[in-house]
Amino acid sequence: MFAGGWLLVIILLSSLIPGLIIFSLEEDRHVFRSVLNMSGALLKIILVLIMDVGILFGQSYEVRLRLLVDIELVLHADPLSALFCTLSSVLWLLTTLYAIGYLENSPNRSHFFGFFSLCVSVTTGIALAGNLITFLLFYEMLTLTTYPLIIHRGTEQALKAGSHYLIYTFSGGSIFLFSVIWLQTLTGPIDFMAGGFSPALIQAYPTQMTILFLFLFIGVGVKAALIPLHGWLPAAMIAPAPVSALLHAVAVVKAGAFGIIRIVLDVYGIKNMQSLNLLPILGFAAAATILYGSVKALQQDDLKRRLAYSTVSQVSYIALGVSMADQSAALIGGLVHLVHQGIMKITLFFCAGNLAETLGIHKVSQMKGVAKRMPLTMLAFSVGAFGMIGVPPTAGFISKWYLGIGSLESQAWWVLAVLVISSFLNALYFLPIIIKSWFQERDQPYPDEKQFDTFETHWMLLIPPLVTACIILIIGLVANSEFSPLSWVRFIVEDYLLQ
Amino acid sequence: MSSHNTYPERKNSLALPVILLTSGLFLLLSYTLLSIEQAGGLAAQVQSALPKSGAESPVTAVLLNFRGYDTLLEVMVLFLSILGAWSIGRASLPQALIKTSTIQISCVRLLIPLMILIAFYLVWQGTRFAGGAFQGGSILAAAGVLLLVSDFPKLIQIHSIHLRLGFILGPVTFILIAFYCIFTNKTFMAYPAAIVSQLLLFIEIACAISIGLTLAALFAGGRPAQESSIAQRKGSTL
Amino acid sequence: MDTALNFYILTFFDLTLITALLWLAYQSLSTDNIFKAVILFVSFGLLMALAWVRLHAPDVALAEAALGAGLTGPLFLAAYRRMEKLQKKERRLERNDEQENDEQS
Amino acid sequence: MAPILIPLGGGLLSFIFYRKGFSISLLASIVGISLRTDGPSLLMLLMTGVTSITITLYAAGYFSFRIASPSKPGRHERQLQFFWPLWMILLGSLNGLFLAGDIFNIYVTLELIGLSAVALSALSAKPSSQIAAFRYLLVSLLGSLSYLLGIAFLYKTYALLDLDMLRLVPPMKGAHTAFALMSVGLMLKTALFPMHFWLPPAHANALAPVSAILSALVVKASFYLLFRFWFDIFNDLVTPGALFVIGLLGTGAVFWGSIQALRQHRMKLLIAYSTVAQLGYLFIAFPLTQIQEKLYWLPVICMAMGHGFAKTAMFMASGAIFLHVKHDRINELTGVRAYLPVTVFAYTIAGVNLMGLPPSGGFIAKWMLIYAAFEMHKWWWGIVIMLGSLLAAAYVYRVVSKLYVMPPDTIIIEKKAHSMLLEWPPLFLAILSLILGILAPYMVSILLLSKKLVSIGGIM
Amino acid sequence: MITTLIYSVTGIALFCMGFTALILCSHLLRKILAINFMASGVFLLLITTAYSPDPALLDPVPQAMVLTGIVVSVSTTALALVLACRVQETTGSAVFKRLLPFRKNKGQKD
Repeated sequence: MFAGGWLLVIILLSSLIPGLIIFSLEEDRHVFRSVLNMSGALLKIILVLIMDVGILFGQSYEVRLRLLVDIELVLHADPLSALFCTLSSVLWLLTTLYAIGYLENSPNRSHFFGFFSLCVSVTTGIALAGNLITFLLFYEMLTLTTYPLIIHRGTEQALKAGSHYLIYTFSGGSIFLFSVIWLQTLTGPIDFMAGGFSPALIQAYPTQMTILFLFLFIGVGVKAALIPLHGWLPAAMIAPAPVSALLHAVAVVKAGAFGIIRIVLDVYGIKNMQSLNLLPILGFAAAATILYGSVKALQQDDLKRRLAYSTVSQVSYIALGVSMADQSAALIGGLVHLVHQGIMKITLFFCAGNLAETLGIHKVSQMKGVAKRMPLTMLAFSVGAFGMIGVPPTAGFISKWYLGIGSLESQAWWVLAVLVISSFLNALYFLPIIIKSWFQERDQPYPDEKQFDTFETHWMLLIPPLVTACIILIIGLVANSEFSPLSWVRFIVEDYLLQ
Repeated sequence: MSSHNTYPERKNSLALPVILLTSGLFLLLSYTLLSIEQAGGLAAQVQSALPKSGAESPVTAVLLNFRGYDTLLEVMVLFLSILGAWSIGRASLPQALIKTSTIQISCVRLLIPLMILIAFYLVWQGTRFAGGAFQGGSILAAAGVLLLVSDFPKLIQIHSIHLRLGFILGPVTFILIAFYCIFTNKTFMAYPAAIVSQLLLFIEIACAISIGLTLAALFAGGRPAQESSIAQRKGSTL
Repeated sequence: MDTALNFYILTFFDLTLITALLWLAYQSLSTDNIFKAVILFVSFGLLMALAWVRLHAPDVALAEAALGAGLTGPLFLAAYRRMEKLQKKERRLERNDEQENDEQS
Repeated sequence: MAPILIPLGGGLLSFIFYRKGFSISLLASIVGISLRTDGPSLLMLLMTGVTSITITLYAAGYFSFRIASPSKPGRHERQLQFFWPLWMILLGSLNGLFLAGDIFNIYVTLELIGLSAVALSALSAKPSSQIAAFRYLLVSLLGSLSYLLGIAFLYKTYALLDLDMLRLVPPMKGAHTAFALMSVGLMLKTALFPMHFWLPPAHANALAPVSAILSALVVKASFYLLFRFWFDIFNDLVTPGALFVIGLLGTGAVFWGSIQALRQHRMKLLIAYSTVAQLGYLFIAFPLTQIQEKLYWLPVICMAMGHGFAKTAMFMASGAIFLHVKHDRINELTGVRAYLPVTVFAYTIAGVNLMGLPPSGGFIAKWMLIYAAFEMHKWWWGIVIMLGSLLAAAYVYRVVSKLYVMPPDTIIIEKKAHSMLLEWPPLFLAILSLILGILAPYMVSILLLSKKLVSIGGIM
Repeated sequence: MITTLIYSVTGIALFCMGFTALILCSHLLRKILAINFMASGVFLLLITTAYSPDPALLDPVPQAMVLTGIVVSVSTTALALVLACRVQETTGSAVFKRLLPFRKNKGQKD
């Protein structure tokens, strides 16, 4: 074990311990809870940055805990996990700030923030997992910690959404567990490692390996909301806005996407995937999900549901990129979308939450002229939406650009077509919102308007979306600089293509 | 009145299959029995160890010495049955099983000491020949039952604490002596050779008293009436 | 000759004894009358003690006679009496009050 | 009852002393009885110890809570009065069973366990509990008699009672019958499907601490014996066909128990049926046990320990909820979280263990079993285990989802005194069951330690 | 040899007879009686293993086991009887429909 390994444990604990303390807090210890939350989040960011720098300079971080001969928990930091880890810690800070403002004066906050912190710890755990077992452990724990958040409101509808969520994720989890054990009987204990297991195994058990990949893919595909496994996601929209933001941008969906990346790149390895001819399957599933999600999003009037279907579609860009993993550009596009989509989607959800909280607006059709009432919020929303459509110079443009180049390089014309069509659909369901809010006159009173003195809404609700909107623009503009996600992803991809 | 005695069993749809099943079981077990070549048994080993055991009767030696731990547990089972019976319900004696009369009472007065005598004789000679704590204890119990059905007035007034102490006398003596062996012989229940027969007799007497009391109390069928009234008084003050 | 005769007598005795035992057990378990069943059980216990003596187990025979027959029988009878008393009370209550039935279900 | 309790409890708790290996018999000959300890029995003792301390604490809280709010004066005092000695004897005999090295001694211990368990389950004054207790008693006696008949056959065949001696003997005619009789007796006591019918009413109608004891410890004791007989002592007699049948029965238990659990309206009955289902897993382990592997005890012990802790926590939690809400109808349990947050949390965590999510003991067990299923090319058992976990998730969810709902009109019931002892023991056990997987290395080292300690006293 | 044999077969017969009655009879007292007959059967079988025409070869261990067994069976019988009375007292009936309570006693009582 390297001395630096403890850093990983501390990173996990930096949100776990505040979470556990928060559980035991009385409901009215408002200030202490907020301070604890924010300091935990800040500490985590600092630690993660230290780790990032270390990784950049070639430091290796690893902790191992052996349960049994063949069951070993491994925390391991590589550039890919650093990417996800950084994303989740930065977004956690913003979401915490947002949630403190959003849930002001609502009941059961200790409960909420406790699970919230646990959820982030678990997400970090997924990022840092060093083998499939550890990944599985955190993956299942994610289900458990997000479930109370989804049913937080406790209404009949929330419970129904919660049970949907559990049915989907537990079934997926079971299949995942089953196939992980199966895989391990064939390969022995395997750590995540660029290149995956030895090609000899593929020759030995070609059929089993193919079936196994499909099983694993289904297992993680549930959380990544690939069709037809996406049913839980729109239903889960019943949760409070910060939860949706976290679920969609960072935790659950991304955990699934991250799982796909790990399985393709680190468990099977690109070469093995090619020799089994599995990459196209992944590509088709992703493409179908992208188009289906966009079409469904078009039909929704409820703002959050529209965003949810948009997530279904956008997350699959990551899988699409990975499915062309033999082309560096496509892989870069897919991986960088993990970060870009997260930031863009969280911006959109923050704004949707602001609209709901301040004006009581939940539907697209109610949004006429809101930009006059809440210009800053709608500005952030517009930036996010343009990012989703892929308009330069936003971050979304960068991902789509690389994906497009990748598809050209691999001469997969249908991928390019999918990209174009989906961008068009994106525009179709986002532009009306922007046009309505900025250029149309308000013709009805707001359903439930609240007044704030200085800003258009509570400052804690306003700052996070503005910050994320700025980030969207910055990482789009300076994508070629040394510290952008893009260059980090290039750093990762070099690693994989060397194999 | 006799109509209450009869509980005709209803025709049971399970009857035929169950009878077939058990007949099959019977045939199977009997067949196995016929095919077993019986092993020699442990008679020789017991005989060779007998002189050191402190008892002349091999059965007693096995019961109290070689397998004394089993016997200890068995005494605990008996204790447990009275504990369970007391926890379940209150005693209600089936009165007037025998009509109490002066002749009967004087008979009982004569019989009781005799029975106690027989009981202790059985216990005492149990180390040499048939008999022992259980046989003696059950004679004591029979005496107790006789007292119970003869409606002896003083019997009701026995305080439950005395009964309770009586119940635990046997097991506690057994355990204490077994522990005493740890100090002398470094082993649980390894009686010191010098006083082994005395110790065994001591255990047997204590157990016989407990067994007798327990069985008689089991006949009464539950805890004494005052037991529950104590609890009730406690309950009302709390 | 002597031992052979002895053997036949003993075997005859054995056969009689086990027939009696099995017959008593069967009767006890199949009679409609519980009281009779208990009495048959007690006599079964006594015959059992005889069987123990026959099998050279005097300790067991004493225990069986004292415990098995001598005490288990009275225990059964006492329980039987008590149940019968309860049964009578039950019937009286049933006659007076139909609600008692509800509690049974 | 204190005069009885103190010497008796002291005397019986002294069973723990045997761990140091005091020989019981005077003579180092095979006539004597020997107590033995090895890895599995040490682990079972450990589990019994931890569980019993927690149950004792909880019971103290439970009874003082009940006595403080008497519905029927005197009743709870009586229960308390007899609970302690019965519980102490039960505890002592459980420890005795895990240490027993002699088949007849095991019979007496089984009787002790059975009788005290029956008496405990009859403590609750409900009519249904009396019927359940009587049925339990009959089943328990039937099981013991079947076991004793097995001993008779075994003694006829080998004239041996010592377990370590019996391990060495060659299989002979009659041994199979004896083995079958003993196994059936123990299965009856372990409530293997379809011989489980007595368990749910007996466990669900007893007092909460008693239900916890019965579910967590008592059934495990006979299971422990069964497993030891099958794979440790009489392994020569085991045939693949028999293992397959046991596995099938286990599968039946998993499905039947889970489906029945889903159909119950009362929380305690649901938990009781889930015991039936969880015991099924222990039997599915039979066809998946590879004797040549050193650690063949590990999955069952993990499962038994995890389930023991979790089930105790669940019954304790349901007891605490019952005391506060006065009923345990699942559909009316909304809002409980407001005044029993710790209990609800404990229940949830215990449920997580039943589902077999990592890093619980159940997870380790299921992992090892599925792994074995693949290695032995019997992957269908793996599917059964996975489906069982999903069903477990479903019935756990049924209760948990209600517990987490907070209807706006929730009436906050004032917490009463003594609640600390009611709330924290289940949480402790639930967390223990959750992190059991992490403790697995220590369990492995204890299991391996065993091989050095086998059999003390008795044979020389 | 023949003695051992006939007595042990009798023991098994008693066991099976008791088992049949335990399942089929519905009155609680008769169930307890059945258990007792089963126990007697087992004891008989055990004692026959100890039997030998020569008193010096008698095996005392099964005899001790049977003694223990008899005491255990008396204890359990006593407890069962008390419990049976209690069942009758609380439920008003001393008759089980059958040993296996399929669809019975699963009521949703509190």
